[in-house]
Amino acid sequence: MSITPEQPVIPKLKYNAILNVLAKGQHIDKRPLNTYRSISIKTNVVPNAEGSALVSIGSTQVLAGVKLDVGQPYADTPNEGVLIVNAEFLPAASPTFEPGPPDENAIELARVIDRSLREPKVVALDKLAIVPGKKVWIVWVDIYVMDHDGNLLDASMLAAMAALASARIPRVVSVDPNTGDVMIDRETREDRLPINKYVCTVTVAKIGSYLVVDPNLEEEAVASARLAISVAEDGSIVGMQKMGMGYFTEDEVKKAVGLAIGVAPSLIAAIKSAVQP
Amino acid sequence: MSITPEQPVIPKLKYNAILNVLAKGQHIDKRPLNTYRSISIKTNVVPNAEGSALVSIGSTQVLAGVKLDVGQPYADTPNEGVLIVNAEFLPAASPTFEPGPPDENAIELARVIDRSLREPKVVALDKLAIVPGKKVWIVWVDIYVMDHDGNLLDASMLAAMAALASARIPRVVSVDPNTGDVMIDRETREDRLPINKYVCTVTVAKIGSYLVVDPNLEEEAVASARLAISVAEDGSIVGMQKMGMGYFTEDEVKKAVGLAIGVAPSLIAAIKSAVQP
Amino acid sequence: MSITPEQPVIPKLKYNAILNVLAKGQHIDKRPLNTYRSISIKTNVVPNAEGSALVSIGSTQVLAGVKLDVGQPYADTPNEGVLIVNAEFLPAASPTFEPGPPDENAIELARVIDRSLREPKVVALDKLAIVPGKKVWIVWVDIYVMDHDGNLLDASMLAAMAALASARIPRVVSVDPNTGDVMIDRETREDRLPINKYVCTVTVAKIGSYLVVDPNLEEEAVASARLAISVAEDGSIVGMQKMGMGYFTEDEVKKAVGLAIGVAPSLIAAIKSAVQP
Amino acid sequence: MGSSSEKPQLIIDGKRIDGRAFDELRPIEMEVGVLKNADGSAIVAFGNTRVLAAVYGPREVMPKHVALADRAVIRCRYRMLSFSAEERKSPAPSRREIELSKVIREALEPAIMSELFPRTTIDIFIEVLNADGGTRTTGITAAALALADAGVPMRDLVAGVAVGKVDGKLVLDINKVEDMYGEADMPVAAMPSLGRITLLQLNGVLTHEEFVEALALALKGIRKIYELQKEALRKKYVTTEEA
Amino acid sequence: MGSSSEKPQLIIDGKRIDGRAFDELRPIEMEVGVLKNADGSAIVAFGNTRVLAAVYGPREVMPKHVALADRAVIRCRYRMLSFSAEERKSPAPSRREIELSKVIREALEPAIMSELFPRTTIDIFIEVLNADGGTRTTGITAAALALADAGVPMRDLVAGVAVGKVDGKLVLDINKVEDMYGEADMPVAAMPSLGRITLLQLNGVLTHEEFVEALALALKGIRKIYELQKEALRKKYVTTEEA
Amino acid sequence: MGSSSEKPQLIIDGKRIDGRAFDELRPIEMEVGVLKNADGSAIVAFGNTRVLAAVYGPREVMPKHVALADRAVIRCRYRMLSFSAEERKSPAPSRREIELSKVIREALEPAIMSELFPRTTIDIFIEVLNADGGTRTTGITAAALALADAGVPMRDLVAGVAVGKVDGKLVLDINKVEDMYGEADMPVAAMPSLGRITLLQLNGVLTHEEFVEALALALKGIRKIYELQKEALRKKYVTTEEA
Repeated sequence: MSITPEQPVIPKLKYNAILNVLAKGQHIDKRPLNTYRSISIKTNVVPNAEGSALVSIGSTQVLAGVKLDVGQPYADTPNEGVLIVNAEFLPAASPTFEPGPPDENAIELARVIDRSLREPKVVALDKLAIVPGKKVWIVWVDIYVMDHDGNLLDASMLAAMAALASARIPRVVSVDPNTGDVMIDRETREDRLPINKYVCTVTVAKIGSYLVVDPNLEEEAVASARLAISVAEDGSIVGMQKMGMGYFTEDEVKKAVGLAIGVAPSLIAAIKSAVQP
Repeated sequence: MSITPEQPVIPKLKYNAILNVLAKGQHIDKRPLNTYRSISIKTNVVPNAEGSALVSIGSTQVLAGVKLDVGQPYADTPNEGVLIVNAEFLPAASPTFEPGPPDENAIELARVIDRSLREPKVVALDKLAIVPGKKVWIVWVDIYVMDHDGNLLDASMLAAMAALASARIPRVVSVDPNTGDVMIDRETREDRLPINKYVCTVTVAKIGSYLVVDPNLEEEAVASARLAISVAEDGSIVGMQKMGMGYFTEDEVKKAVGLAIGVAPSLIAAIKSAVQP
Repeated sequence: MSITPEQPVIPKLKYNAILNVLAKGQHIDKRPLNTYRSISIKTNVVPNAEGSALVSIGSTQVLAGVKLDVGQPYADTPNEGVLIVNAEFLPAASPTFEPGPPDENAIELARVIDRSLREPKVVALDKLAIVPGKKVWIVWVDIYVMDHDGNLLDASMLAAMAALASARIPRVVSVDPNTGDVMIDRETREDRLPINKYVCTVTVAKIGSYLVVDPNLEEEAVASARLAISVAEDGSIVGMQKMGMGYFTEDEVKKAVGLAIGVAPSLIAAIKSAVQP
Repeated sequence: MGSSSEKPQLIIDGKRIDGRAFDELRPIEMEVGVLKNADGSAIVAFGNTRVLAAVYGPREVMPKHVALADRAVIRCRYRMLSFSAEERKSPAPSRREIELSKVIREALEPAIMSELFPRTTIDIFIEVLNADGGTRTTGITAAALALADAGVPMRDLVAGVAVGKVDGKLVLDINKVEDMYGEADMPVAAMPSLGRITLLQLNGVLTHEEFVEALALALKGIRKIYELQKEALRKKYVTTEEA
Repeated sequence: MGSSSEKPQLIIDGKRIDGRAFDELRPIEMEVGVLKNADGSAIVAFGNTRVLAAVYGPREVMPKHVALADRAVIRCRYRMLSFSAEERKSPAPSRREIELSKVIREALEPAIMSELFPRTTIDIFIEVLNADGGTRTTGITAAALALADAGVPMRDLVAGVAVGKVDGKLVLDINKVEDMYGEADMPVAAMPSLGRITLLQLNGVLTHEEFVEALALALKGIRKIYELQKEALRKKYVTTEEA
Repeated sequence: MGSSSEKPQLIIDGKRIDGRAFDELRPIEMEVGVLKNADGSAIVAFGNTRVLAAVYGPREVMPKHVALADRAVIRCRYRMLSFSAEERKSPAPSRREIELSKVIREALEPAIMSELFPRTTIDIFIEVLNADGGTRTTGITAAALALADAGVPMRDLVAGVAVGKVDGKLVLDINKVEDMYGEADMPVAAMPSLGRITLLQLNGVLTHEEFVEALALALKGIRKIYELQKEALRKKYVTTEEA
């Protein structure tokens, strides 16, 4: 069962104060409404992962790792690798997060990222067959939210994208032609995981009647709804998700999409520069 | 752990009023003690299921569906299909039902139906081998209680039996002689699932010292115990289950069995007429 | 999450009374500090198990059983059998035990026993291959605590060791050279499970500044910590586990180890005499 | 949107695979008040997609600590019956069902006047009886009827439909085959008379222009569905065959 | 009742596979008070079927909301230890164990004067140590002894036994082989001195006449078991070898 | 300690496989206060083993019945992130993680003045970011820093390290390869200035004499780590490269 979450109580006075700042075209931390907090992307921070990235947007911190396993393809795509995305909100990340299996928020986040990677074919899964029809690379993307100061989705997408783009494939030592058994050497990593294109998400929050990108935790608490727009480097829209208990008008949706398309190139540039060979 | 359920509190006055009606040889809804409420059986209500039936007994509504999968036989019956029965009480069906995995009542109901189908060999599982010893039809019977106005077991059994008897088997497109891999075409359904005989259950409730068939919800609340008797079309007894916190004397058991054998033919006739080709 | 358990409240008066007894070199049940309560080991108490033992130390009772199945070896030990140890604290055993899956205490106990069997190679797993690389014996050791009067670990280890040493291997009827399928006859048990050496654990409790072996339930309640030392019949130390919320000094650890090495031979002798052919 | 070697042609002679025009809804059936016990209930069918919604509440919350001081909590569960799809679905809740339960709840929350019933719960159960594309939007449409049937005060009904892109064309109310082989699936729900979009997802790839057009197409479909909802609440049963 | 190509002959020269007459019970052992901590306990063996029952209570209920204002709740768990059967049983509760926990609870409820202990719980744990047919009825028989050992006030003891149909004959107290290859298994439990049947299940096929005869046979066996129960409560330990 | 046909030589020319002396620690990094939300946090690395610890509390306990009247409860969870080891780890808690959560809690309990905060909880989360041997002792070392960072009153810090036996030699601070192919792994944690051992496990085989020597070696390493901990709390960041 999905259940209405408990909302922090925001005093009217404080709410109005926030609206007053937004009215000036600024986030409560003074940056313009259509800009992000400072972004840091560090790749290859986990030696045991085939790819990894630690991303921060302001105080929000997310760690993503990529593990590659040899496994069986799906029956309907016998010659393609398999992509699996999971996300967990660590209880370290916020006093409100409980230990335990991912809740609906973590599952939604993972599924939005999964679709935003899958639909535009970000990972060239068709190049990840080892023994066509039998053995392919399984690409596990695991995302851990370490510190929550708002906009977890965009930070998680940056981390997932950077971990994938910096991942290297273990060496295939041998393939048994009869059984199809594959031996790999995890210590020796060779080619980069093949990436077709870069994608990011841009989350637009609606606070009062204002639309702002990259809301921080305090802003999220007063936002009535959020719209996440996934944008590919060619400017196409490759995913969308309305979140939260409020609504958007048709006009607001169009404005939010415009904002996202405007700011996406800077996010994609940040990923690319972090994963330069 | 099985735990004593909370019982609805029935005022003494009301209880006595019910007994007074029963003393006249009538259910509280005026039908004779040994007759059912009106029964409706509609088959093939779920296009994606290989067989399905929506059954109502009075206001009680149950939906059963049959799905056929290709799978492996049990080791001790290598040339037979596999029958699996599950039941779920939807939270929509009653204010007292909670969402979640089946509780002991749903599990008991499914197991009583499973045994009543299995012991008299209702489904001709021996005709459901595809590649003997390797690949057989798995027959999934899933029962969903949609609205609870008493006597869920008999309604569920009618639904399961009608769904099975109206099910059609998908076409087998090809069998790989080496691997035993089977391709099927779910869009094309051919023969009826082979049925050896028809079975129903008759639930007899004990209220005070009265024995009544097909108790409705109000009657179940005042019944001290129930005895479900599974009867095949040849009049044999093919299952039995005492339920509830009370008891039966030896005489009461014999009377209940007599009642069941008396009323069963009308139930079996109802199923048969609903599944006529 | 592991969480601080609720502790029984021990009145200061009672605690001091216990210390006074210990000061005289005696347990509260009068035996010397370095001796066990009376030990009973009965083997082959469960006909359906390949090996079994019912052990009591005072009023503590533990039942262990060994089942042998044919299964696949681990990839890194293709020519060895597989050993799996589980433990459950039955809710019958104590008013404080709840029904449900094993809690951290039962898991810890099973893992300490597992390591104490595995590291010194108690079971000759290298003799348990049936079809090398493909089919081996899986040795399931299941431990059930039936009555809890303290020192569950030592009683469980005695039971596990005696059940293993008295287990007999079912007859292998046939091995299919092509498929590697193995047929066994459970009714006919033949050779003993091969045992390399005998091991026991000795649990030393720290009460005040006293170190005592085999604490009973009342003593465990006032112990600040326990140290379990696994000792093989050759006198080597084959496992160790500090348990409880207190600490040991370096000197206390050394004394506890000395105690354990001193008393272990009598425990191992008890197992051996119980499993004589 | 899965890749497959045997993708059928989805647009033939300007018609869709089931003969519909690009902006044509499937035949729609709505029946209100189908269960005795539930406070409100409805079955809605869009073509072969058929969904039951049942509502209990406002009623007491158990466990109590879930209750909110200033409003009713909405609890929502979306489920596929095990035989509702081509392959049998395991009864354990899938990640997809957990996500959809959330977005459906968030699609209904803006319409429900939950502030009128503090410390209570309104429970919404959506059971997919047969799945042929568009189950979430059909479920939202049915849930809005069930809420109205239960007498829960609402700002407006909520209606939903999915727009897809198939063989390069934007089409209304996609079915399973169009979903599976198409380029995009965009479910939308809205409170039609208030112009408020309460659910918006996109699974697939669209250009900026296509997106704007797709959104308009969805809202057009939603307004038609809304008219049927209002009629169903008056008549308790309605189909587009009749209409 | 499973089908198998190698069904053994179960009746030879008018005797059963283990040499018993049709209406003969297996050797029975009963021991009361086998555990220190439990308020009451007993081990009962019917041949190679051996079951431990332990009772705690009446005691405080946790969590409290489970408590009933007018009576004790009975909580009952039936379990097979993992090594108790021929094939190792996974420790996760099976659907069979969940069903049996319920029918065993309902077999004991009518005997326990739970109305004397409102707001408390009486917990019954039944652990099958070795399974050779008839575990549920052996468990009920042991649980009744454990309840009496715990001093729980009862209207009567409860005793149980299974009647089977093997090679066309009705036989008392079937063992595993008779259960597996027989035509029917009918476990029955009753409060013998009151003539009240509290458990009745049939797994298999019987004619009307056979059923009536089988029920009488079960009740006859139950009365014998009842005598042993009473003796065991006096002596704390009894076997039919001695008797 | 697993058996393998390809055990590498672990001691070459009196040096270990990574060039260290027998009693040499790996390069150590400690950083305190790495998270914004947690009340206290630290990352500690021993070579390639890198562990994050975060502390919340003392804070209100939910559910309340877990609270203790005379002290804070300590709740502790040790976890391996799924990509932290060579093979991907399933996110479901393993039996190993459950055991380690317990022994780590019991290693920290003696140091925390929990009697000062009755009816509250102190929550400790240990996340292994990358595993190369010694994760539990690295985790304890990090948790002690996080507790101090959170301002939780402590009797002493707790530091830990594992001693191993490889190719017959006792060595300090074993890494993954030494653990896997060695003869013994003995993790130890202590409150160094008080001489109190709070964690002691042995996985492997040692003679009595070896054990005494191994314990002394562990305590020697712990004292070095303790100095680094104190420095890190002063400086918020320290590495042995700098030191």
